[in-house]
Amino acid sequence: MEMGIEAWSLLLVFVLATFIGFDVIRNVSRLLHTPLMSLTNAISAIAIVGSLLIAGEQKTTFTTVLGTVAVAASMTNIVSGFLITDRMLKMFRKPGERK
Amino acid sequence: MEMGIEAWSLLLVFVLATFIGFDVIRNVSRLLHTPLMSLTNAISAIAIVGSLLIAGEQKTTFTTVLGTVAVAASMTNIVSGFLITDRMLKMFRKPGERK
Amino acid sequence: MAEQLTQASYVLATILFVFSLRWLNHPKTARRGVGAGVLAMLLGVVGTLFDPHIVSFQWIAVGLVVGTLLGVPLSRVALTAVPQRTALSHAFGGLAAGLVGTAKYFLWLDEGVLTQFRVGAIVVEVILGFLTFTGSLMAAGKLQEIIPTRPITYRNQNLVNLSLLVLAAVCGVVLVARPELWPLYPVIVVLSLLFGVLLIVPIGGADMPTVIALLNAYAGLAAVAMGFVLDNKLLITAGALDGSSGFILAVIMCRAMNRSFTNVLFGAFGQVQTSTATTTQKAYKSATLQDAVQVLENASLVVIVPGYGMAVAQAQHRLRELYDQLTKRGIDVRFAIHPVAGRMPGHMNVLLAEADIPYDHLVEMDDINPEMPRVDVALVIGANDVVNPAARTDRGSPIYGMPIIDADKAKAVFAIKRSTNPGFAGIDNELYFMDNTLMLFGDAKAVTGDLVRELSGQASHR
Amino acid sequence: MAEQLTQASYVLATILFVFSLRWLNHPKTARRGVGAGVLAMLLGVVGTLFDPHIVSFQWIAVGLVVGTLLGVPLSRVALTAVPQRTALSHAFGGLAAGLVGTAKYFLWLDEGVLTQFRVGAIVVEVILGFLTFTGSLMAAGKLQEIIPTRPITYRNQNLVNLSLLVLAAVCGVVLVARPELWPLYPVIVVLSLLFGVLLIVPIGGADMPTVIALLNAYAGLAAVAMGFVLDNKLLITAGALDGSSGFILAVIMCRAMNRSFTNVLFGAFGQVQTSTATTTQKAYKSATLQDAVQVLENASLVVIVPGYGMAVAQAQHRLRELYDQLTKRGIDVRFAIHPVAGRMPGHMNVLLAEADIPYDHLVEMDDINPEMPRVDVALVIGANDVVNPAARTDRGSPIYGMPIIDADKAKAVFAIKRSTNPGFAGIDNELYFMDNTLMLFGDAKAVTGDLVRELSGQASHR
Ligand SMILES: NC(=O)c1ccc[n+]([C@@H]2O[C@H](COP(=O)([O-])OP(=O)(O)OC[C@H]3O[C@@H](n4cnc5c(N)ncnc54)[C@H](OP(=O)(O)O)[C@@H]3O)[C@@H](O)[C@H]2O)c1
Ligand SMILES: NC(=O)c1ccc[n+]([C@@H]2O[C@H](COP(=O)([O-])OP(=O)(O)OC[C@H]3O[C@@H](n4cnc5c(N)ncnc54)[C@H](OP(=O)(O)O)[C@@H]3O)[C@@H](O)[C@H]2O)c1
Repeated sequence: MEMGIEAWSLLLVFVLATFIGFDVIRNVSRLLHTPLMSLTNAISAIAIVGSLLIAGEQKTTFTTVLGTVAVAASMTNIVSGFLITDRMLKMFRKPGERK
Repeated sequence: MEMGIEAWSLLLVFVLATFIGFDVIRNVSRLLHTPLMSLTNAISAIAIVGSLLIAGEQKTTFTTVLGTVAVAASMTNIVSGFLITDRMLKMFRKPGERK
Repeated sequence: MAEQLTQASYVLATILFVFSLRWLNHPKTARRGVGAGVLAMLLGVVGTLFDPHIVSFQWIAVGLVVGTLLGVPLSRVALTAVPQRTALSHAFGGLAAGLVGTAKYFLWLDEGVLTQFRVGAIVVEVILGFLTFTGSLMAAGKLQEIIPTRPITYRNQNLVNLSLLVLAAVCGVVLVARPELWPLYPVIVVLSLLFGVLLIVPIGGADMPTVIALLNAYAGLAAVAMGFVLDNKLLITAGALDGSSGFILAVIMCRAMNRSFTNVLFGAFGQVQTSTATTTQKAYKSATLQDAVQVLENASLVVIVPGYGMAVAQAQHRLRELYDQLTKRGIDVRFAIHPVAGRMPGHMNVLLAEADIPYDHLVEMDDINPEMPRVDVALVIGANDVVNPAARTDRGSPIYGMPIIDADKAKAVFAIKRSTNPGFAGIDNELYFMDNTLMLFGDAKAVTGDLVRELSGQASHR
Repeated sequence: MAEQLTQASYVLATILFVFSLRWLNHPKTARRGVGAGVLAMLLGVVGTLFDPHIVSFQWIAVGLVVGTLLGVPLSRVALTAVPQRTALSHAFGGLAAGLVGTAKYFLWLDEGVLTQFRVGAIVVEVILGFLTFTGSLMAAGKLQEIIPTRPITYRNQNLVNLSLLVLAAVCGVVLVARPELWPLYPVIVVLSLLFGVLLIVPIGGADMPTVIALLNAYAGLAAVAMGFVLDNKLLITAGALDGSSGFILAVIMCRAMNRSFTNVLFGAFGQVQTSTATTTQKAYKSATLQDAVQVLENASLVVIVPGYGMAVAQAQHRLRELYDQLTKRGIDVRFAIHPVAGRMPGHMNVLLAEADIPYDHLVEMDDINPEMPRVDVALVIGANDVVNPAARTDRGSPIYGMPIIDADKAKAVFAIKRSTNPGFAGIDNELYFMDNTLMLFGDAKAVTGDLVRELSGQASHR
């Protein structure tokens, strides 16, 4: 299985992003680990990018159905993931700040 | 100036590597800032990659001369940068460890 | 030109995703992080819609509307249901990845443009996607207690599971070698779906949080694989951020529970060891509410250690009232937060934040432990394993070596729980038998409420 | 196949470069970091040599041999010459980038394959490369004192410099629009070379470390630009690591010197303000060696604050002997290290490490300051600005707001310096006039030596 230049480039991007991921996540405050889980959950809904392409290409009925379901599934994650994260974060009061 | 897909890919790699650079350097121990300067100096000699290509292509005398000078300049940095960094780091004794 | 816009929005989206997570490092900037995430996602979607291959927006619109309709109610669940919501979400993520991979395989098969590299990437995407799909559904079911939460085990379980995965991988390798052998494709799908189910079957409900973190990582990696399939770098960067996040959270949980990391990777965990509970009946000392209130009133530094029981009883608002009563008397009150108190990372923090307790009063384990000998009263509310001194002293204990909150070092300890039953790890807790420990038996919410009433009653007497 | 090897070695090299820098976070792993860096560089070189465009290795070999012959002696310089060595190295790096860009421009011009993107990248590479070249040479010259170190200023200097840079940029833009207008190319080169020189002329020798860090960043960015020119990702990743490193070090230095960041970016700094020194003659109190030794012997906690004077006098080995004498008597001795003590970041650490002082005895400013009130003797050796209390108290002082080591809070202070002259910032230091401060005038190495002799003499008396 020969890898083209482009595939190597994808691999490099993956490696770099993983380095960043580890560094960034390690610095997330323990306080916020629950919101972190739902935020990354929302971010993983980036799969919508692929789903949009399949649903929009409309090559065959089969793929359009799969694509539409995939778009719906990803969109659910985006909406619920970001909303619930924000809902949780709103609860974290600044020191001294009380309702 | 239209940028091809490949150029965007280079830009992305640059952005990601810069994120990593900032994270990594910020975590370098203050103790080692002087060796850090010479180590990154050695790493910047990565310019040897381009120099090798020019010197090895041998397209025109002009470019071969430029390439060879560039190889020599980069190689100087590699050799002196790594050697002096190592020399400095050797001096840092472990706690309790004395010569 | 469309190409330029797409690429520019992808690069920008990547930057924003990184900042989104980076801003989570402090509650002050965290909400800005959500904003950045939303913007990044928007850029990703809009950038993709510029793609000239997209010929019709009709089905896209349908998908988006359905997703929104499903997503809004899912974001309104009670905070106690957050783990199962997250699991369900991972299932959707896995499903999307699996479906996209499937669509691409058959499209490219028809067009005759399946390269080995493409098939390889699709196989990885589809295995990860579908196993995440069923695995997460199972996890959600166990957490919601639709499916029995106790671990179901049988002989050679690990062997069976592993064989399934190996079989799927072998089919994948053959498919890479001979991309046109399409009947192998559904086999891989079915094996992956099955593997996802069997992976979760032997794991107890209480261990689901760690599993969810791992499934999060798998969902991220499935997105990465999709990026390799579609030659799309935004999928790769966002997926990698996600993958590392799930991975790190799983590791943090393991460390705090003193489990080895391989233990997690092979899914062979969660068998609650109820057998270890020694049944030699030692003596608990019970306290009356009046005793407790008196001691509390005379304290100058009180540390509250909440645990899973506080979450179950939803006692956080009562706890807030208790905190108010005590601080009103000039008593210094802190909350000591163990990293795996409760059932998910950060569980206590979210609940206490919900009850409007300022986050600078939530002290991490490592910061509170050196202070413990100075503490007048440690009030343990529905926590058990995270204050079990056996972790420090008893080499034979299953939790030996797990870092704990040293409540036993306080001058006096009050423990609120309903019975003499053990906690998650299924082992007895020496703390409850100690000389300076007094038990307050009862539901966490009820007992805390009683304490508050007693305190405020006394206040009005004066 | 060659392509695969090249790409694989590049990805591996990138990973190793990241680990190389990451391992510098602790002295224990730092040498492994150098190993990783060497391996990464080797992979980069070998991977490149697989490139099918390389037809002959003859001139490559010549370059490598010459570079090695130059590099080895350059790595043997005295530690005091490290800053100028680094500057010289940046000059070489800038030169290489500039030459490669130039070669590529003319090659592609001949072949008629100059795209706008390529020209744009080349222009950036060449401007950065050549200005780094001459700028670094100037910096090295000032540090080595071949060129007069005092800042040379004239009217409208910033305007002139800026115009040069703008002119070069304008030429670049025109060249991008009309790539075939090759006569513009040498103009850009000359302007860049000139700008590099003029950039450094107004900056004082003592400010060179910050400049060097910035030039490091520029060299890294030149490598990044080269990566865009050659479509080579290894150049981009390594260059970006380098660029961020130089940038961060410059920022750290600025913060610790309480300079604004724009101040650095525009190079308009380094004008030593000797004028601020107030000449009202206040009274110093001098101590005899015997006095000092007696106080030291009766101390139980001594903190040594080294500064630039210690480096100039090369007093680190004497200091080590002093440390030995004191610890022999059961006295607790620590070294307090200010982030910008000396003339480059980490300067004191390297010198003290050279004298075999274990690195866990080198305490950072933020960690030592809370301890200062407990300290019996603060021994200030050739440090001045970094212990100047005016930074805390005197709003009018040029160093107001700069974090300092609170030597003035110790029970007694001894200060070793040669005269009553001010330090780098050119301002008087209240510390020397304080009641509990005693001056030990003389060269740092000589005075420390005398202290050691006095102490060891006394030891033999017993
Ligand atoms: N946080 C995470 O990420 C995570 C993930 C996976 C596993 N875990 C594990 O979960 C455990 C967490 O420790 P923990 O100390 O928080 O909890 P725990 O050890 O599970 O103990 C909870 C205690 O709360 C009591 N309780 C339950 N319901 C109550 C109620 N309504 N009112 C009053 N008390 C009640 C129970 O005793 P009674 O029945 O007598 O009332 C029980 O002893 C650790 O073993 C950890 O390893 C945590
Ligand atoms: N570290 C960096 O990265 C960096 C970079 C750029 C600028 N700086 C600046 O450099 C300064 C560093 O502060 P510092 O306290 O280390 O140094 P300083 O403020 O420059 O003071 C050094 C003192 O050492 C004395 N001295 C010189 N030679 C001596 C000798 N042979 N024996 C004994 N004493 C001698 C001098 O007084 P006498 O002449 O009376 O002996 C002088 O007062 C700060 O202002 C900082 O901002 C640092």
